[in-house]
Amino acid sequence: MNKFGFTISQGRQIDYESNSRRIADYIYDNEPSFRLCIECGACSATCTAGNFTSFSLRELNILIKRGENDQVYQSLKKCMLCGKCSLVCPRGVNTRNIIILAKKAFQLSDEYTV
Amino acid sequence: MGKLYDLLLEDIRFEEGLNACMNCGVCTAICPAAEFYIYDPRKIVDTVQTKDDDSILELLKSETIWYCGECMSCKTRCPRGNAPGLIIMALRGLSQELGYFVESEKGRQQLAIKRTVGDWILSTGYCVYLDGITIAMHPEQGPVWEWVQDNKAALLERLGGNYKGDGPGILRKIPEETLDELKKIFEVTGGLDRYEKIESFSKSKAKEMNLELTDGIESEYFKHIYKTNNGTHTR
Amino acid sequence: MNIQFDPFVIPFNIGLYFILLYVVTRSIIWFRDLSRPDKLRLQRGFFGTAFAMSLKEIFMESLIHRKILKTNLRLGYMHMSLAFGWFLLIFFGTVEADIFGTKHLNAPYKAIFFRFFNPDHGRTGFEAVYGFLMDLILAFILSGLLLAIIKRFYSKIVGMKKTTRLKLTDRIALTSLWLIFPSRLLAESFTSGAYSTGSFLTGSLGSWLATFLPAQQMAYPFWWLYSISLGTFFILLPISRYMHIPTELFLIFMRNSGIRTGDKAGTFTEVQAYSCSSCGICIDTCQMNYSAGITNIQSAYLMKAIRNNDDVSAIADNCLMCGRCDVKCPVGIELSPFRMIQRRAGEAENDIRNIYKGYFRSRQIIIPEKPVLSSNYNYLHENEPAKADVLFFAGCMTHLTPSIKNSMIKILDASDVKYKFIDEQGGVCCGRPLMLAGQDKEARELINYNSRMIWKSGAHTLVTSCPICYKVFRESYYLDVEVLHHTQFIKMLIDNGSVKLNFSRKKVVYHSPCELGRGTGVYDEPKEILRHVSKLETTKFEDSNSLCCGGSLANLKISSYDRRKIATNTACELTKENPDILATACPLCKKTISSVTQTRVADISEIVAEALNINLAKRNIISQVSSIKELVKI
Amino acid sequence: MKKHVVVIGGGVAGLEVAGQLSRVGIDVSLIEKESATGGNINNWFRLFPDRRRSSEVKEYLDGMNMNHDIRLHTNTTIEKFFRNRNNFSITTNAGKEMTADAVIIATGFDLFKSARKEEYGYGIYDNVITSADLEKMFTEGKIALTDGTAPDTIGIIHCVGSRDEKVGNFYCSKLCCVTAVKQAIEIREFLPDSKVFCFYMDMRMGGALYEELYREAQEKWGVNFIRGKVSEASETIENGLLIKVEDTLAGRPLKMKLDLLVLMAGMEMSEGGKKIARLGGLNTGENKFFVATDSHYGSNRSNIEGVFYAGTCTAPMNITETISHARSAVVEVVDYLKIAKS
Amino acid sequence: MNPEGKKAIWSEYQKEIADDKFFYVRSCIRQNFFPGSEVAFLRIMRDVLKKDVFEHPCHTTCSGIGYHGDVVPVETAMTVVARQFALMTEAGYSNYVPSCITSFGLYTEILDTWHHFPQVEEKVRKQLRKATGREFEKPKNLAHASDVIYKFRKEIAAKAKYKLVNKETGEPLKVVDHIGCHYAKMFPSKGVGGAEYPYVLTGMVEEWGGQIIDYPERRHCCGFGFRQYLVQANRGFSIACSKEKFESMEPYKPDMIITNCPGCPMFLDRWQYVINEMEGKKYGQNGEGIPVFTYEEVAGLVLGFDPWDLGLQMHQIDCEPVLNKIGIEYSKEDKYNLKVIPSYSRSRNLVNV
Repeated sequence: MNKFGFTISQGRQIDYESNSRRIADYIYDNEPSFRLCIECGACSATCTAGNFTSFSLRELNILIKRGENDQVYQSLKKCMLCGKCSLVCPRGVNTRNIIILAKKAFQLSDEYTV
Repeated sequence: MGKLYDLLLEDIRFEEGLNACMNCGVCTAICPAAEFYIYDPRKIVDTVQTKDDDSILELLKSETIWYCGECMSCKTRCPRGNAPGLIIMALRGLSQELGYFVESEKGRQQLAIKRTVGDWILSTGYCVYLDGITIAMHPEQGPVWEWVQDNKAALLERLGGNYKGDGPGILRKIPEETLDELKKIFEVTGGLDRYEKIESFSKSKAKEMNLELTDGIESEYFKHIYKTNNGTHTR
Repeated sequence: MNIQFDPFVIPFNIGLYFILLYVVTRSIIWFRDLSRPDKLRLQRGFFGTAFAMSLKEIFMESLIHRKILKTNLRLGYMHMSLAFGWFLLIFFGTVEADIFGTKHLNAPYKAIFFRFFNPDHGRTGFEAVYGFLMDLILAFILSGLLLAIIKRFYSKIVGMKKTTRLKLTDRIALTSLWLIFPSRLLAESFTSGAYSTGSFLTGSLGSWLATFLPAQQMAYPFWWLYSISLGTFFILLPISRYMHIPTELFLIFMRNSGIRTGDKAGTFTEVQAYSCSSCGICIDTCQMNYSAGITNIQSAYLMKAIRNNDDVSAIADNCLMCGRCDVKCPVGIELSPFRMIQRRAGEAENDIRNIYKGYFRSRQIIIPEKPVLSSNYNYLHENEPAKADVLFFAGCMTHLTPSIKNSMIKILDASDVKYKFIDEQGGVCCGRPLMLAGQDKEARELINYNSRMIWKSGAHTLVTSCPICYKVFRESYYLDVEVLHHTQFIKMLIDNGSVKLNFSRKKVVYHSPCELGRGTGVYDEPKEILRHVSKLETTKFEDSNSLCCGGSLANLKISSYDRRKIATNTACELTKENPDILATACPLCKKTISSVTQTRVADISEIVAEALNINLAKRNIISQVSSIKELVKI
Repeated sequence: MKKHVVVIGGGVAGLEVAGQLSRVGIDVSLIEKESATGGNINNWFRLFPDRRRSSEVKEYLDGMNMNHDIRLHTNTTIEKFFRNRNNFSITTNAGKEMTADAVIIATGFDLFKSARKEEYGYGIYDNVITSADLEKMFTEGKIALTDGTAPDTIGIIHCVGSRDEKVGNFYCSKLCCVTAVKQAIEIREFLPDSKVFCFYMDMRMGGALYEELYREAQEKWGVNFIRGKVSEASETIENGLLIKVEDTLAGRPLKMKLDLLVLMAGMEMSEGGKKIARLGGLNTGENKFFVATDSHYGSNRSNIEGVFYAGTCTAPMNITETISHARSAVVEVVDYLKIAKS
Repeated sequence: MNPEGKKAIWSEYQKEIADDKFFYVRSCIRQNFFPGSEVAFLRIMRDVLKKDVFEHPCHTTCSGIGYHGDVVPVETAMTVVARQFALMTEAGYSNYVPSCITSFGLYTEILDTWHHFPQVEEKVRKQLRKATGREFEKPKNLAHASDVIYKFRKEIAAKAKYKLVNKETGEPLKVVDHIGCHYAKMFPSKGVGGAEYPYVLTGMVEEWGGQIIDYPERRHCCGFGFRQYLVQANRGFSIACSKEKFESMEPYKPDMIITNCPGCPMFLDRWQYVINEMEGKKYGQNGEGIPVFTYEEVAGLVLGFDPWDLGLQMHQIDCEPVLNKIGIEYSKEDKYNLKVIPSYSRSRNLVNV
């Protein structure tokens, strides 16, 4: 701690310009139904993983689209891929493939390795 | 409708501040606090309008109600005429009345404010008072302030102040009878009551955290609440 | 006159010796790459019954093509005439050369080009008869060849809906193959024409040609052509789909020696990939093909892509894993496990194909999963489950179809089983969906979590309503409990009288779920239950031939629109006889099909729950529990 | 003798009413404050949801009036308007007096004055425009910033002047959502490389084929939808716009630079309508639109016998609804005149 | 940017401001940090404009900081404010002029509440009576000190010795205005120019020759946030807000910042110093920092007051660059010399005339 006894806070706004939409674009290209989400939350409501922890596919979809990749990267790991979401989705979004593609996109990108 | 909600309704600011919220997020969008703290005034309003006591209780004990800076930018914009800022002030009030404020790191800081601003009001008649704004408490005031502090009297004299003098003028001495009036007002309107609550709840909390707490601003607990930031409030 | 050699045999010889050499080296490599236990299996097999069995199978399948004959007569005949016919031709040809040749044990070409070297052979008596036989075989092959040519251009004739697409080397190989027998026919005919020998086919054709053509001169070029086409065919064999001809022999032998696909790529998968004759039966039986018009992902194409070192991930993921092609494959390739391996592999490195790679393809290089991306389920906290004899695990999908869940509870309550509904408050996924996505490591985490729960409960029986869970519990969990699908469990309850059911006159057809039927071989219990409570009628799609509902979690790519098409088709097929109830035993099937049909779709548990007769049910707890105890011993 | 009906307002509703009335042999005077009829439809290029040219609808309306003799008074406003025992006296700005057996009010709506949402800087920041301005660009066939270049990122703000007590409008204008979607698609058609973001509070896709259009916008045109009311826009040094909004579904504030900002201005009771209401003592509601005697079966009847409403002077309506509302007004008038006769 | 649009809005927000007989109420913060500014205000009002400004020796804090620090309950704050009103009533004044924005905000808020809930006003009257025996009238006119200066900006311009222009180039100085949040954000109609495009400081600057620059974070709070600054643990937020503003205004190369809020000028001044200490980041042309002034300081400067009488030596960021730009004469050595006798009669601001 410096002589002032505090440090300058970092902003938590989604800064659309500085974010990278690489992950989102990869999914758009390989799973067009990704565009169809209307954020109704049906997926999150039925989610098996969401029953145990704070995991929301609806939110994940949005964060991917905004390019909040760090956060996406963390919550991506929680999905069990059980597929309930795809059965309740009113827009017929291929939800499981979105998760799989997102994982793949991270693997293809270099900046996400330990 | 729960008991806590009723208590909130007693606060005029709550009645002013809350109409139906439609979660448009205009308040959070403009809120300086939401920009840096992990904080969302919209959610707070949405929570209180559920009138659910459990979630309100959660709020009263939470960190989140203490992030607001009360700039009232939210009031300017809300399309439903809500004022999240006022709602939060009401929540803070209640949290202190019921002693839940000591359950959160940010809430506990109320004692620090009470023992500085709060006590200055009654002892000097000013909210902030030169003698109290020490470099120790305010290192960010910088070298110029050291100079000011070292030459208070002379400087105010130079600039045409009336430091500790009688009659009108800058930083004049506020007459005793005036201070008595203030005290009386605080007594009549529950101001002192609020002060005492803050003190007593903080004392028991200090015991619980076993940090010693004496009067003034030197004791362990005071230093703790004045300085500690566990870093979970921001990103 | 009697010549011993002529230059035109050179191409043939080169080809022949090349292919022999190649096959030997290739088999050495394959053997080397086998895992140790598999090596042992193979050795044991060689000196065991496996060898005999293999010979039989090779004869039945590789030559006669029994399986294909069964599924599609004309297609079968085509394959048989070519394979078996050619075999006979070579066999009797060699014998002929041996008996009638100038000396015994001739070089192969002597047999193949016998007529050239012995032009005036076969005029009379036994020779003539033998000549007749040879002509007959040739005719037999040519008939098959004719079919093949027709199939290429109008596949309908042989009853094929779709025929496999070809790459260049395949085309050349194919033409050379097609040229072999016509050129032999003409070569022999001209020779016969010149020497007025030959039997009903070559003889007559020859003499007729000789009437207006200089047979003597014409014969020679055709002998060349014959030799060249044989040569080219042999040379191209390894890089064409006809590699399946030699490879299949290995496959059969390896299989009979007890080698299975397992879950890793290796010799066996490669042998399988090469054994595929692209007969196209898998394409015909694939619902994604004939219901949704998706025609580029079927197993035949998967095999081809692998042989070509193409990136197969897109193909591998785009499959319902219903297993229909698996049971139908005439070569008996284990298509489902095979595809699973490709899924685990993820994106294979796509290396440039060169001739060398074509003949000895390098192993697929698999990008290792980056550890960082493996899922993280440490948010699952373990809780102490209550003790019980029987555990009921509804499964995710069942939670989406509450009627099934409730019916099971009703049934379990009606029978006095001491049970515990472990995922009542919503459980952890069984892990199969992750496996189907090729993410076994993640799946293992969930499997361990669930296993611990089950162990702690001290139960001896685990009942699940979801075939997907059932399959994975059976195959990938290490449990000391009897795992039952609820149909099996209900059957048991009926048999030992713990539940009494009323019979209803409702007309019912049964849709056997992929994971339960083909997946784990549970065909009978469901139908027996249905017979017990209703009028069960049969459809065109029973047991291993049953359809997929299209909802399968196994397909990661297919659009909801195409799923719907498949579901609709399936529903139509099954409700042709308009039954009262379309029964199934899988929540996913129920959900998928019920959304596209007017007919009531019900899980067997629902039907049973409705048929329950509480008054009749004389409960005998002791017999009850003991009966289950026995079951555990099994 | 022929009955005489005065129709106030020559927009979609007014034209439809006039046409239908004269068709049944009633003598009609149509009063329009502008120099030409058509009203708001003249400012629109294409119509949702089928995106046909608005001119086609205009042609239909004109055509209908062409065939019948309607006394059209353009550049005309009403200065006096009161009821006699069984007819109405009307005086126009031109000082012309007329008597009518019945009056139909079709004064329609005005587009919300977007400058009143100060925080969006309409009329101050260069590249903030309204839905109407955008339609003008469509008509001219060119979407351009003030510096003449084409925008890359375009933001569309829903509910400007609707559902907002800060401007005194509590109601939903009902058509802005679908207009936004329509215009988003059109922008993408004009500028295939552009990115379009819609900032909405709720997507109110109530009408026939609206939801389908919304889906198309997502699926085919890749329009982005962000749930949150934009709090403020400010101009950046390079003449772009910096907007602040909460991505409410992500629960995070979001800031974004845009080249062009389009405000979906809501619908308000027209100034003309307000004036008539004052002159004739007609009831208006909290939302300032005319209040009909019964919201279910009397939506054309005013509190004054013989005065009827047609179209958006009573509430926001799309063209389909406006025309049917106008026709029902005709039925009401015809009935009324019959009774009046006997 | 189209200035006409702003003018249209400004014309809609013209509040009524009294033109004489002011009851002046001091600001706690400013008395500590900007004594010179309050002195300057009185000098301008009394000496330059010859107005009657009365300061009651017995007036106190409005308790606003305590109120927004949430240690003072709303009713207490209301009663303290009521007492101030009582003093005004007793002194026979009705035009109330607070020097502090927090106070101004509190007064407007309280008056609004009383307007909507008369019963609350009654209660407060009772409590005041009970506590002090005083009675009060609500002010006829409530205007912030900056409103008053705004009202007389033209008169000041007429008497001005300097203009806010670069004496070398003749170019107007680029000025950033920062309005205290509680000036108009709560009640836009109570501020000159409204909440979105406040005109109160813009009007002064433009009148005195400067040019106001509009930048994206113009409306952003300085970050005081009461408890957010008062407690050390929270100051990271406070400084972050100001930093956001600096980053946003930097590209426009402003010459100075002008404010009408007690806290803001101090924070905008000190945080530049801290950011430099923490991150080595310097703002303003050639890293001299962006000088921050109160509107009285600026008014005083254009009227030719001595910078050191105005208390500019109490700024952490040196004001000299701007003074030089404008061409204001001042003596370098007197800056920290406390022996100097002010150039005006000091007693004037201590007596009520």
